[in-house]
Amino acid sequence: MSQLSNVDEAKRAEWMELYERMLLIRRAEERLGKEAQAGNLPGGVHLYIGQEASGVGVCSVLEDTDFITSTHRGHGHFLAKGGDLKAMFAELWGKRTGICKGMGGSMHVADVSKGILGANGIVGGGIAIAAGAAMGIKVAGEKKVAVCLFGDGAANQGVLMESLNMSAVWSFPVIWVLENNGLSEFTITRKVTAGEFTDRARAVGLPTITVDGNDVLAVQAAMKEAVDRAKSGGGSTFIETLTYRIRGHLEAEDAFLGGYSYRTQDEIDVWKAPDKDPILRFAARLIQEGAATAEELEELDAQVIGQVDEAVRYALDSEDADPELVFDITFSGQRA
Amino acid sequence: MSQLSNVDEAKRAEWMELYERMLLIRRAEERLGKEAQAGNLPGGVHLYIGQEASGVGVCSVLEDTDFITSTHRGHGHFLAKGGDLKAMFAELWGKRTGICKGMGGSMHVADVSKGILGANGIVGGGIAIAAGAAMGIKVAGEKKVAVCLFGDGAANQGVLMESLNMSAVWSFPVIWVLENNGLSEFTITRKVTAGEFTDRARAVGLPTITVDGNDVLAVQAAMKEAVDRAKSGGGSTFIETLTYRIRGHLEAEDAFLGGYSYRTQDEIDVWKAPDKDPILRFAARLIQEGAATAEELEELDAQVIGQVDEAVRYALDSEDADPELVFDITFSGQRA
Amino acid sequence: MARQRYIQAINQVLLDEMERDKNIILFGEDVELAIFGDTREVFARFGPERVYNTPICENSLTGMAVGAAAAGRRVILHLMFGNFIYTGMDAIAHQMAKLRMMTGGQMNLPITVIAGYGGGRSLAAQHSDTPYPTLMNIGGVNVVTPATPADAKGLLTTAIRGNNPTFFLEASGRGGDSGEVPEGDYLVPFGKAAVAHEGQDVTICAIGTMVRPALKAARDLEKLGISAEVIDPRTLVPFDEDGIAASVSKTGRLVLVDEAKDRCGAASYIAGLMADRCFHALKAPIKRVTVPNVSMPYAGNAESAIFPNPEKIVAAVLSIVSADQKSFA
Amino acid sequence: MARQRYIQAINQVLLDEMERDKNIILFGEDVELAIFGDTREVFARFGPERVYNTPICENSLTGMAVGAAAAGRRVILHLMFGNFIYTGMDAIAHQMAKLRMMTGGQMNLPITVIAGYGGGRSLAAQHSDTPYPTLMNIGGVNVVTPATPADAKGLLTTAIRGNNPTFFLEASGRGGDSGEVPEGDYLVPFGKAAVAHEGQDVTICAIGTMVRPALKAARDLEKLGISAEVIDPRTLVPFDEDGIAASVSKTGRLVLVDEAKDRCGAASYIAGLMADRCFHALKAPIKRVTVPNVSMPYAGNAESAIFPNPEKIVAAVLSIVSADQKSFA
Ligand SMILES: Cc1ncc(C[n+]2csc(CCOP(=O)(O)OP(=O)(O)O)c2C)c(N)n1
Ligand SMILES: Cc1ncc(C[n+]2csc(CCOP(=O)(O)OP(=O)(O)O)c2C)c(N)n1
Ligand SMILES: [Mg+2]
Ligand SMILES: [Mg+2]
Repeated sequence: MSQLSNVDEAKRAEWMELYERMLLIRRAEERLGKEAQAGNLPGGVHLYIGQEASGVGVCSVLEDTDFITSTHRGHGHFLAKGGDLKAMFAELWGKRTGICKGMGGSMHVADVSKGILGANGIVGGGIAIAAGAAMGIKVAGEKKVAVCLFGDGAANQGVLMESLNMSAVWSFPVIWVLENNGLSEFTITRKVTAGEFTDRARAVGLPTITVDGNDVLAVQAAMKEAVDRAKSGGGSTFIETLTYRIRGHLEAEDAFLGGYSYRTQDEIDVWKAPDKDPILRFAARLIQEGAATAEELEELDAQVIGQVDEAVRYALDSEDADPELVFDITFSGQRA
Repeated sequence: MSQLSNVDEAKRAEWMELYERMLLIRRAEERLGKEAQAGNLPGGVHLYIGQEASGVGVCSVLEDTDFITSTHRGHGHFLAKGGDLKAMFAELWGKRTGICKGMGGSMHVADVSKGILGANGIVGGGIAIAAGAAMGIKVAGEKKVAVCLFGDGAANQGVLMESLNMSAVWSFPVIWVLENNGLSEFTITRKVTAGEFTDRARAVGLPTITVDGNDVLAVQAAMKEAVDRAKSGGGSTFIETLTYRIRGHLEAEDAFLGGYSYRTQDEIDVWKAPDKDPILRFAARLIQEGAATAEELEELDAQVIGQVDEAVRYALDSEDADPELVFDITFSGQRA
Repeated sequence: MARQRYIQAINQVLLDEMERDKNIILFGEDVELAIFGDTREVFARFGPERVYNTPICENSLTGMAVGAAAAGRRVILHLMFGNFIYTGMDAIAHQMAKLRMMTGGQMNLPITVIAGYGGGRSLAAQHSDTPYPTLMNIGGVNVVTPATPADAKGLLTTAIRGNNPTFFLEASGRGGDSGEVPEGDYLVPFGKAAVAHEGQDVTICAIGTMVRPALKAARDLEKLGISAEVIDPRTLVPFDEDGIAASVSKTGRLVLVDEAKDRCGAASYIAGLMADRCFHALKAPIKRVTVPNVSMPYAGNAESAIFPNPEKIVAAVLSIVSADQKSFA
Repeated sequence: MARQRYIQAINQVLLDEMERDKNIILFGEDVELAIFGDTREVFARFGPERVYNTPICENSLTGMAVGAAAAGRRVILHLMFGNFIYTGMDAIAHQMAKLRMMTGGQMNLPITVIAGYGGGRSLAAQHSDTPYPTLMNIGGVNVVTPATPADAKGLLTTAIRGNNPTFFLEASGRGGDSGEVPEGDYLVPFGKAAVAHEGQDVTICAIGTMVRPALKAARDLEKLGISAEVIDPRTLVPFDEDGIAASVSKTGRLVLVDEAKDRCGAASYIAGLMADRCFHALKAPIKRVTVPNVSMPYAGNAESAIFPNPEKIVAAVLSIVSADQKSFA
């Protein structure tokens, strides 16, 4: 612990946890990017790099019993909500020790015991699932929330307006978290979007909060407000976190683009800069507030990288998926 | 022509046309209701009675080359846009002289030569079709509009938000006409709807107009504004016409309800009263402004009823549909 | 035993099961006043806490069923017309049918989707489809098609108490038939065909709404000296391959009767199975009496022209019985 | 003739046809930068007046295709992955496939929908479906599944110039194959199967992506002294029943290879047709080599375990050739 701390020990511990979680996502995904580009993963990966503050801020105020639905860019959400790194890596390598036994892969990482109802390969696929989970919570009178994480591309799917409407009509304990990174694959979302997404939520009477999605504490504060509201019966909230995707839509994007591009290197560099990058920013804050020293953070980084290395080893050492399993698990208690 | 007219002859002729069109819809549908209840029609019918001012006001400013998409409650739209009564009746009786040769029936009356792209049995089914037609118009640089008529029930279908968004992004020449009769089958739409529909349109930046849907001139005025905007390249407008469905969701509704009800007779009576019913109201206005006498209107009524009788005879006298036709027309130039 | 109409049998199961298991929720468009009558009284009895009369938005409804089930509820979703299965197809094909598998079996999805299907009432193309082939092909959802009030009761109870997404497809239009329905708890297992009528010369395998015309055809054939076995699979997923194969092995001839369109329909599927498995027992071509590859026209005469009926079934049987007899002549 | 990759052949047709007919419009998600490469340069060449790079909203896109066509345009809609056909299914099943019929034939709907389908690349369940059985069953849309760059060119040209809704399903994943492609105007008619390899002992009917493994199997079978005819229907709607029947009548044996799931898949459909029409010519059971009734798992080994391949095709052929030989022994 550093000497000149402006923050008390509880806060310090909490902040360090947030930082570590963001760092874990970053280092894990940097490694996944490398492995994907080296052709070591069976499928492709969509990296969350640059958006870590959003998922970590959001999940930092949730319990294991709260639900999240996620997206094709779901590794960060999975880890932020307490998913196990080794089980995730094993999944991405298609191994039987994977969190989904190798059946789901990158776009489908899920841990129901942690309330992670799954990443989703269908853009907008998690929206109605979250609304339904919230309906289920409400029916049972449970003190839980369902959080739907989705992108700006997904926000143009009509299913969102449908589900927003119902969440407002019945005060479902659901929190809509639009992670607005400005991009839908290779399309600038603004070019295909009229108006502000928050206005669509306001049109059905939902309270909305727009927040700097690269400031983990700001995201956390917004979520606290929303969770308090939902758990005290006040219904749904719509949060927009403004962020940016630093990596390509998917690894190997260059091959898909074939020489074309949809953004400039300058734009990317702006978001990678220390005042924007969610991890560099929070690191500076930790140091500035005396919550940690640069050395402590470096040490932590080494530890995290160690964890990532270990997870890769675990994945590589694990047995291949069971090819018969799909017939047993498509249905419960019934062979497909 | 009456003596003490406040309106000039051109206006008088225009008003009388609006009145006659509303009356034609009313009398035609009253007859259809009777025939349906007597079991003389192959399928069911959803009557537009009480909403005539909306469809007639909307279509009164359109050309044959403009498009409309309609709903399951589409007879009124069909007739308002200039569809032929006899061909419509023959269609409902399932005859080969029907406007769709007996293949479509009540929920699918269409006359492409008049720009009527079809009634639709899928709630919300006409929405994207209208957006697409408007896209088609824009690409060709034609001076036309596409008008989408849809109900308050349909307005909760997500496809609406999707298509609203695109119509705003690309300034499509499409006019959204929400005919808000307060009901979705046996459900009070307000109970399943959060906020105002117009706010959803405003959220994507569309201009909106809410209008008394039982006042044909008010509807016409709103439409004029919208059509002018669309045809001069100003893009899309969202109009809400407030109206009421006097008849059941479908004829024989009582059998479906099995003794239950979703509204009171009082409520219905309010909307049937002379100050609300679109036809009685406009009749009073015509007389008051000296555009017609009560006798002239009665005479017109007799004429219209005569037309309806003739259309029934035409339908009855027509040959049955060709049962082989479906194989020839499913595809163009290719047998199914 | 008590005589009940098909739709009443369904209604009774819904009331009984929701009474029995407080974890069941039910939702859908117009379920409060029940346009088909099958959800009557459900809202009045169980209230807005467990019954949601929803806006019209099938794309969300199918996804919400998945979410509510994943959150631990037992879900009944009423989709009204079978056609609206296409409207809500995204979450059916992508979530309901796949989520359990994709998560390595981490969750159960106890979901019963109710919808009425089929034509024959001049409801025109958008309200007359028989969409089970799509459901059968996507893999991962059960499909049941009860033909009688008793099977409606037994299969719906099994569906609701089961732990898998199941489409319970009502013969709603012509489902007014009455029949004897066992009282008390009554479950019909999935994957067990019923022999609706025993016979020796030919197997008529008829699905759902088609069982009735098939039985009529069997009676007519009897008068012609032909003994037809009418077999009703009752559930299409899971499918009682053994049951059908046993009958075909016995009779050596197979006619399939299916209200779905012919191309990639259930009849094709069963024909394909039997053309592999029972080839050596077959004495004649496998015949399909189905709706041809067009949507339902409105006019009554045009609709009945393409609809399967007893005459067409009899003709199909005669075409293979005589063909076969000729081959022995 | 020029050697081209499959995806290039498609791209070239899009550019040529849009040049040739100013009435063509093209739209879809990310068509501007072309994630599959097939729409490359289209936006740059024809601009935002004729090419719309859309938001993500498949439910509207499929309906808009219908509206734009009804308004007189010739429409190309790119739906990216075949799975998104399920997402936009409502307007496909209810409008695209039915509107012409329901209006008594008042309108043409010249719509070409492009989508890539199939598994085999660890894209997991939601990006690996082969959805043509649903399209075949709904009736009212054409379905084409080119296996070679030449057929991609010829069928896409026919689709675009035709007046009916047509799903052009790309073997995108493994579609990088090169092949000779005729230069200039080149149209392949719908409903005409291609004999990809002539043979005498057994017909292997393989669809789209499955033609390649079927040809490999045929070569392997040759080494075992078995002469297999590989036939590629090329279009599933319309379907060349006569062409397949002629081959089956000649060989007396049929193996179907289909990447769609087995239940109500294209293989079942063809098996059903042939079990009726070619029954008397058949010397052995009809075999299907298909994907079983489950969605695609992610792990490579699990995926290939359920995927059709040359070995499975050879085994299916051997199972009926030997059975038959025994019957003659
Ligand atoms: C229904 C559907 N349509 C299209 C796609 C293809 N696709 C995958 S990601 C993506 C862009 C999504 O953008 P956004 O929701 O903003 O998420 P981001 O990638 O920015 O995290 C698209 C179009 C898909 N997976 N699902
Ligand atoms: C996709 C779809 N879902 C449900 C239905 C059943 N349905 C027919 S009309 C109707 C209510 C429509 O309400 P609204 O749009 O307000 O039209 P109105 O009947 O009031 O004219 C419903 C739910 C349908 N036809 N299509
Ligand atoms: Mg985005
Ligand atoms: Mg209404």
